[in-house]
Amino acid sequence: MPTMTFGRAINAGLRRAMDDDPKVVLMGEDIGKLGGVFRITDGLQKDFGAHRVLDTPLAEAGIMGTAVGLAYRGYRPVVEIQFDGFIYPAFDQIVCQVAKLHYRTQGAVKMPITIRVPFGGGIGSPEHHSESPEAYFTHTSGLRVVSVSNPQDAYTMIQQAIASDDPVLYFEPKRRYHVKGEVDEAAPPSSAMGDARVVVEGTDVTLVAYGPLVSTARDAAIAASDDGISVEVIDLRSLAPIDFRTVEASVRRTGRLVITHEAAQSGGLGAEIAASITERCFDYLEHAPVRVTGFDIPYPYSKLEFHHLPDLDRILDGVDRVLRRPNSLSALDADAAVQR
Amino acid sequence: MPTMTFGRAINAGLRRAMDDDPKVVLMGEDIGKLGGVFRITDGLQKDFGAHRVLDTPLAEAGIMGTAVGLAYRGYRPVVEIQFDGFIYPAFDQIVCQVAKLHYRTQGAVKMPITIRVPFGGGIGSPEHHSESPEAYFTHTSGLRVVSVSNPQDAYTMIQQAIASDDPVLYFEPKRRYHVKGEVDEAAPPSSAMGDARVVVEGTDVTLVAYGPLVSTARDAAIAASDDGISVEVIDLRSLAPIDFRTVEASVRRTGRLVITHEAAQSGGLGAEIAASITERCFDYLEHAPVRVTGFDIPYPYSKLEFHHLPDLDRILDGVDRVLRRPNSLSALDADAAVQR
Amino acid sequence: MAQDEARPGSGSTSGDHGSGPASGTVHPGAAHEGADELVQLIDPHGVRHADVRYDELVADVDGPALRRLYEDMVVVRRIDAEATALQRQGELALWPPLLGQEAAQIGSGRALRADDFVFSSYRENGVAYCRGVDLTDILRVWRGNASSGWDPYSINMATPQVIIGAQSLHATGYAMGIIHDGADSVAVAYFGDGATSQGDVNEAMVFAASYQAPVIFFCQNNHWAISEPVGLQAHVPIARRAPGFGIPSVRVDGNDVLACLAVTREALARARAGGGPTFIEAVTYRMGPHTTADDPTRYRDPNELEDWAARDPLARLAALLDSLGLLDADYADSVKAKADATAATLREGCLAMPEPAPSDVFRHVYSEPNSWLDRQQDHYERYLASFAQASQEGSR
Amino acid sequence: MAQDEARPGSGSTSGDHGSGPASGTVHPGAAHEGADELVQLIDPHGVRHADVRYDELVADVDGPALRRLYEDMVVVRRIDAEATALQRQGELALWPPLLGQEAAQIGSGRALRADDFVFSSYRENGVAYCRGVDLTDILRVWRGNASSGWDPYSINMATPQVIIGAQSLHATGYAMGIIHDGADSVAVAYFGDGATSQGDVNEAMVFAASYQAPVIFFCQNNHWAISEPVGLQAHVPIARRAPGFGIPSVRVDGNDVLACLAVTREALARARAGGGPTFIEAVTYRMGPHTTADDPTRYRDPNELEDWAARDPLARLAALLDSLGLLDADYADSVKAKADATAATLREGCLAMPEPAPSDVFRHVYSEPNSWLDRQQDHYERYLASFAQASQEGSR
Ligand SMILES: Cc1ncc(C[n+]2csc(CCOP(=O)(O)OP(=O)(O)O)c2C)c(N)n1
Ligand SMILES: Cc1ncc(C[n+]2csc(CCOP(=O)(O)OP(=O)(O)O)c2C)c(N)n1
Ligand SMILES: [Mg+2]
Ligand SMILES: [Mg+2]
Repeated sequence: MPTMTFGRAINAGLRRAMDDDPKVVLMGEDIGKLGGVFRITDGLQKDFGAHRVLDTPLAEAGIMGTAVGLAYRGYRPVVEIQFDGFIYPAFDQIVCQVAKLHYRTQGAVKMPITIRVPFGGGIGSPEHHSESPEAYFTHTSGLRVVSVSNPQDAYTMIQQAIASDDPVLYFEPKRRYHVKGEVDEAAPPSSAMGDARVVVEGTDVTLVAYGPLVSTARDAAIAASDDGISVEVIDLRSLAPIDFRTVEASVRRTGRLVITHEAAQSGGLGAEIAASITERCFDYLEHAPVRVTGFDIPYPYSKLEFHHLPDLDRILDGVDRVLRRPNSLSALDADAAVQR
Repeated sequence: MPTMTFGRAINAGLRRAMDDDPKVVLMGEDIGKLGGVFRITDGLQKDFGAHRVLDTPLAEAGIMGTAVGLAYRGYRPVVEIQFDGFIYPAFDQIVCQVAKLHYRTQGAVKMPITIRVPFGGGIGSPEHHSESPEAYFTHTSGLRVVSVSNPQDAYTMIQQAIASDDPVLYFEPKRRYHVKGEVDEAAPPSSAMGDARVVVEGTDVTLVAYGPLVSTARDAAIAASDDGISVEVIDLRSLAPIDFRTVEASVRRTGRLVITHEAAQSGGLGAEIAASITERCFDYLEHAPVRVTGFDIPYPYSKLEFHHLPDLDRILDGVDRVLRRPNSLSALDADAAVQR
Repeated sequence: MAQDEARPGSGSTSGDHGSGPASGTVHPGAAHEGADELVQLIDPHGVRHADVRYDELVADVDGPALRRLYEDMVVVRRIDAEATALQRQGELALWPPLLGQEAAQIGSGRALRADDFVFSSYRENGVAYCRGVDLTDILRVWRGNASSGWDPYSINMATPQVIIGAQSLHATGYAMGIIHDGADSVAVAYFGDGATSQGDVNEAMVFAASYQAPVIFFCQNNHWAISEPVGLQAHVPIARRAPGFGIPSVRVDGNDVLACLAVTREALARARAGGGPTFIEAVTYRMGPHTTADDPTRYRDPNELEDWAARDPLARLAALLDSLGLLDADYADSVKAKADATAATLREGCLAMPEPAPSDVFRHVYSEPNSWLDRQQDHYERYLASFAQASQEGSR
Repeated sequence: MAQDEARPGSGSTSGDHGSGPASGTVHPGAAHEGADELVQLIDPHGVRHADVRYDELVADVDGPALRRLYEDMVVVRRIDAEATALQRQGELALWPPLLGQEAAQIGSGRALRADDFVFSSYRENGVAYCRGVDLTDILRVWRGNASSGWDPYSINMATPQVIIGAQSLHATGYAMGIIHDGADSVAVAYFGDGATSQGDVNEAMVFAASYQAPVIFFCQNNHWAISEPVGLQAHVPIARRAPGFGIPSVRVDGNDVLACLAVTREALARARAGGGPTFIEAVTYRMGPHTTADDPTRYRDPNELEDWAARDPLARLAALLDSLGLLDADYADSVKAKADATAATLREGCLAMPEPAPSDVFRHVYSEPNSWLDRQQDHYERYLASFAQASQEGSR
């Protein structure tokens, strides 16, 4: 099995999808000769031609709207949004067209569009280059949303996303592009895109993550085990819909749930996970689900970004909290207990 | 105290704000001679002139972006988005500019922009005219989001929104525009915009609503009282930030929470409320918070919209559920209990 | 601030300002001699004028063909009136009349080939008629019975777009697909004067020019976007917009069905030959309200309507036919009979439309199973069943 | 698909196609005689050419004034080089060089009045210099130490915009405010060739034309948007875009500082006199990478760079000064010394910049208290304190 970087794995997946289906076309800014600012499409224009790997004018609504037209004509466009923060000009076309056309036309028109979004922070970039906008899309009916955390999934899931007849937002954790991993290119199509994956098994606490924070969560689980705490780590993979059965089964065993993401807390995906799991597992919960997330702020300038981003220590503090072990808010909890 | 319709109350509040501050300007499509498609700005262009009540070109990004420029110049623009479903072309300017400029400029530039959005369904309209997009904005740091449910609040809060130095999304429940109520135009500025309001006091269940569903929730409380169930109804008024103290205080007493909104359930505001209240009141809860909301679908065509919209019966079913009384999902709950 | 639009037939242009061209300077309108002139083949009095450029494009339009165009317009006007009546009678929730825009829609619509593909707004029911739409289908959405009326692939026309201007990009993308397929069909985007202010429409021109896509931007300038006059959207005549993107444009009398046919044929031929996009501004007038929910007396001068009534697209073709001896009483009766029969079919179809089932709200959101939605559907079906049960048990 | 852009000085235009103007038809480029010609007062060899229209606009630019423009350009190039060096040395996270665009930025920037207001992108550090920015302030964002460098009202220039094209609408709205205030200042939007594809920029033109706002759209066509050549964005020269919106435009040699000054002054005078917006296309070249993170060798021909080096904006003004006897060794030395001193100040400011405090992440999100955020800040401060406590207690 070859070892490759995350970025290479997506490239290989795109190449495979293009080989398999001549209707797959790539669209985006600078994805041709340059191979994209992250080089994810490196070499593809050279090999497949400028008619299948389109450098587009600098206009995201235009890219998304013409992708809709191409889908109408039977194509399967794969759109690259250069950075997370540049998806908003395309928001109207995504929400009102891409998400709704299948419903609007009562199934007559399919929108097999894949929207690739390098997302998340931690790379020291200026404004608009480090955002986590996934919750806008998980709240948008008609879309599917996935995020990948390792080269193998990246390779498999980009193909699954492209093969899906429903539109898929495919969130790529840009700060992990250079992480390497084994990729089985011959592996049969698995259920990766739909199912959450238990990354680390554990019995005390369920820790849910996706995208860039899966590896942080894994590290936290290892650190916690040093303290004798057994953390089960789940990589959601699919963010809409979420495979709640897997999470539910875990929480029924552990009774405790910690969720982590980079996006702002209020109205973030963590809220949906906490609410849904509380609905499904109320009688099994020993503590309210705890969210360890970014703050309710615009993404900060790079010198402060690691205060905003959840890291191993903040996750461990959340684990302590859900276990009612001493943690940074113990004093507050004690106050509240007194008030009761 | 005069009695006026909801729509008139907003008109009166706008008029008052324009009288009080010459920097207040209104912008939108058809808001001048026509007075807006809902007539909310009726007469204002005639009285204040076309330089203060601007009919704009048909371009929402343009409206929002020029409003940003006007705010830079010291104005307080009040933008009307004609219908909820037409706010998305302005999404980029709202999320990347309106919400972030104060942060970006480290407080030097204020964005006292009010964005009025007639929202919600129930008026038999075609696609894009009945949406509830509030969760996109409550998840956007830098914005404040409010929704009004009665003429008095509408009158007071539009003035508070305009007076706020922070940008405010002001969601108007269009299907209630014709509801009448007393409006005390002399009332001193209250804390309305920040604080939730207990509409009906009760002891068994806390029912949280906002905008168009507040009156439905009130009706549900009355109906429940016939069954001997005491429901406390809270009108959130502010959706971001939510006045969780008021909700928390109520749930500590009732131990039970039902949340209702028209927006799709997954990732909706109900998720944030359920998650936050579970965090704050876990030890007081007798049942997981229950959400009674629209489905995860594009807003449906009008013949089916009343299946999508929560109504009195669906809310009562949710109340039964949170009380563990017989309800539509009792059979499921029983199955689950067996599985345990 | 808003300049008056040039009126068809008046030949005048407006919005020009500044002096003549100077070294390196482009003045709007200054260098555009003749640019704002309307292509007109039949004048408001029904007189056919010769045109060196466009006559050959409609050389095949003989008496019978002119009669077919006339019939189409009469029938479409009748359909529109019937739908308006159905709305007034409470059978439709809303209706957007096309009254006054028949020539623009029929003239362009009849120029198309079956394998061309149309992306329109809500007002192009005349175009849908040309595409062969089943009449009932144009009412489904407005009755609130369905999210769309027809399968776009059955008549090669997308279902109406409500988001102003969005379809211009869809047409452009579709046209990019046509190039890719090596086909010679054409995509056509219909939109209004108001739509030209939207970023989407301008981006569509950027993409269309960049890829030389076989797409026609057919703008019906009906002078109003709800209550807003066209001068608020465009400071100079709309047709001037496209050349700045590298797209040839033409301004046509939108109430002259023959001229609309001619310019659309020209644009189609250019596109099929690999010549890329064309922008057509059809200058016409919305004689009715924006929709049946609108009250134009609040914002527009009744004299304006009168002026435009004198340029009615049907009246002028009737006058031409008459002058050619093609409008005898028998023929006129037969056209009226056809229109009435069509209206009756429309009404029947409307009233016979089946009601949707509650569970239809969940259909077609996704083409694949979706655990979130499937669960919600299951719960809602249980909820509905609980009523049936309750009423059986006689409780509550 | 993408046509080659006309080169400054070459006088040739491209992208024209189709035949001459015909009845009612506007062909792109066809009717624009002279429209694509560049305004040029100083040619690449440093020769000053007479111009009937623009000479009077720069009649006051005597020897000392030319020297000041030269100094500005030298200093700005030096600032840019120093910042690039600081990035290479790890002191800045990123830097977007303006190398090659000095004339466009200084020529336009020096035309402005203090009470005019600039809305720019990330590349206009030369303009910021003209506005009197504190040098350290231009580095704060690129060092990652702050969300912005300066208070916009202190120099009447907004902090750089990263969302391509968004600022064009802000400038237009600001200009609408100027009208409302009855003032005679002007708003200026700077953006690139790539930005012209964005809906926002086109909508800005719609609004500016509709309200006749005193705004200048100053487009630096530096031939590239990262790796994309201008021909992908614009099928015909960019200056042609604006007249279609009713906005006069001009195409200027962006490497000729005097011509840039002249056309900007003309546009400012028009705006101050109530004549509304102007669009300026300054044809220039991005001689460096897009940013320090970019590698242009992947996508562009090194010969192109060489061609443009021959049209360097500094070299040509130096040649002119030399021909006027204004570039003696003493003067040259003094300019160099000023540039070096400025660079030293820049470097010092960069290195002395204070580090932000952790709690700064929460500041200025809102101007009023916010219960959600205040709670998060409280919790985070407790979290940080728990470490201090833990390290005191010696645990973990
Ligand atoms: C994005 C968006 N904004 C606003 C509206 C509301 N709206 C519906 S029709 C209309 C006017 C459209 O005018 P025009 O483009 O001239 O087309 P016409 O109705 O005249 O055919 C408006 C503002 C909308 N449908 N979509
Ligand atoms: C909305 C948006 N999309 C994409 C980007 C990424 N991006 C940054 S600069 C740039 C190229 C801009 O080119 P141009 O407008 O010509 O300005 P220049 O960099 O040449 O000065 C791109 C695509 C962005 N910043 N904003
Ligand atoms: Mg119109
Ligand atoms: Mg550029």
